[in-house]
Amino acid sequence: PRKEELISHLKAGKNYLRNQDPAKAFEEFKASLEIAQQLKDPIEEKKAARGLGASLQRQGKYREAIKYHSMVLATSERVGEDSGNTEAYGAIADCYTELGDLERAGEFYDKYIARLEKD
Amino acid sequence: PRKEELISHLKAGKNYLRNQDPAKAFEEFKASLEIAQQLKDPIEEKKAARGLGASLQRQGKYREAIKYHSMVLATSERVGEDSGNTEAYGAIADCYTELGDLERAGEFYDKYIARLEKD
Amino acid sequence: LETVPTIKNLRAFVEGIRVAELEKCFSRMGDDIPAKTKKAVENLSRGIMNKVLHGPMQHLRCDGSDCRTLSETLENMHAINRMFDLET
Amino acid sequence: LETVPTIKNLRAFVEGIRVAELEKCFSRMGDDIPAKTKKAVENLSRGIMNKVLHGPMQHLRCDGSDCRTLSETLENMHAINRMFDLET
Repeated sequence: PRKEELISHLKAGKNYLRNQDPAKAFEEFKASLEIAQQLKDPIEEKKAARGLGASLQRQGKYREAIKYHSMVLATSERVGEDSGNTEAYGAIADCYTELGDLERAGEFYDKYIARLEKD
Repeated sequence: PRKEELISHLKAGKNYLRNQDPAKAFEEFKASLEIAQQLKDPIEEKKAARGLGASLQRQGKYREAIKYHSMVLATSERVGEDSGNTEAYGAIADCYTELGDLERAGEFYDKYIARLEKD
Repeated sequence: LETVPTIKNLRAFVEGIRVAELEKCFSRMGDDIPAKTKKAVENLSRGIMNKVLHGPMQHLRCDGSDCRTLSETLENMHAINRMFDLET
Repeated sequence: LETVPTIKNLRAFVEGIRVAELEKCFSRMGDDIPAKTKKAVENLSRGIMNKVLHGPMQHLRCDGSDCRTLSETLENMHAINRMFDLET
């Protein structure tokens, strides 16, 4: 039941993103992140964090977006399961590019590129 | 029942292609082409013709392969339904490239490229 | 015309990726995949491949009227050969 | 470093194609797509995209030791910008 609630927030968030409403998407992903943390469900936690990052990017809030994308990496590290890391490296690099920090962007793109051939 | 036979020949042909046995694949596609023609089923006829073309290409028989890939185009023309044409244009062009006829290959690649953005 | 073999090689390269990923996908989906699903997934893989290839393929051809220069087309060819490691 | 924005733009371009084709695919598959199927199809779309991008992306970076020359990297960048129409 809690898990279902979590899933439905994630779905709603994705829909808002698709319909160009990143502010509402942010709220949905925020709610799903809280539930995922309570349930100690790292996979869903990463999905929520990725959604939060994407929502902030769409609003031009690149610094905050980096925080959430980095949370994906930290969660992967913690649980020893790296799904979502390729996308997170790419997204963080995109944010640094937008902020004009091409040096940092390049470092994250290198990590992203190194993972492209894996599954 | 005849249709099921047809489908199972197509499947077997694909498997032989995957397992690098184009000669056996050719026999299977040949059998499916005959049934498709008897059943007057243009969609399956095109799949069989495409398989025959691919089997011949793998054996280096590019001239014969062109005949079967062209059959896909002719069938499309006849029934007014153009599924498989993009792939057929590309495959014919590949064959002409192998035969060293780059002029002709270019013409078919142009038709192929013109269709890439469509569905 | 020098670019024609590159078109063939690029097509073959991307088709190889497409087929490999498609088989991986079907094996993950288990047995008894509905025909409709199978067809939709095949179309997806072709759709991505064709739309990604469209730009590069166009820029490897140079015969029409509103066309880029020959030297630019050759530069595109060299870059593609390098980037996709297509040297024959 | 000049090539960094091109990496971002190329990523965004291909991601746009991927998402559009994925939605088309799901809508063709109808309602009630099993979760396993959905995941396999998402992985397929990412797999194709990542493997196709790998070569070009590598050839847009030039910092390591065994690396292509700067001028070659810039040529790659110009070709990609042209071919995918990425000018910002």
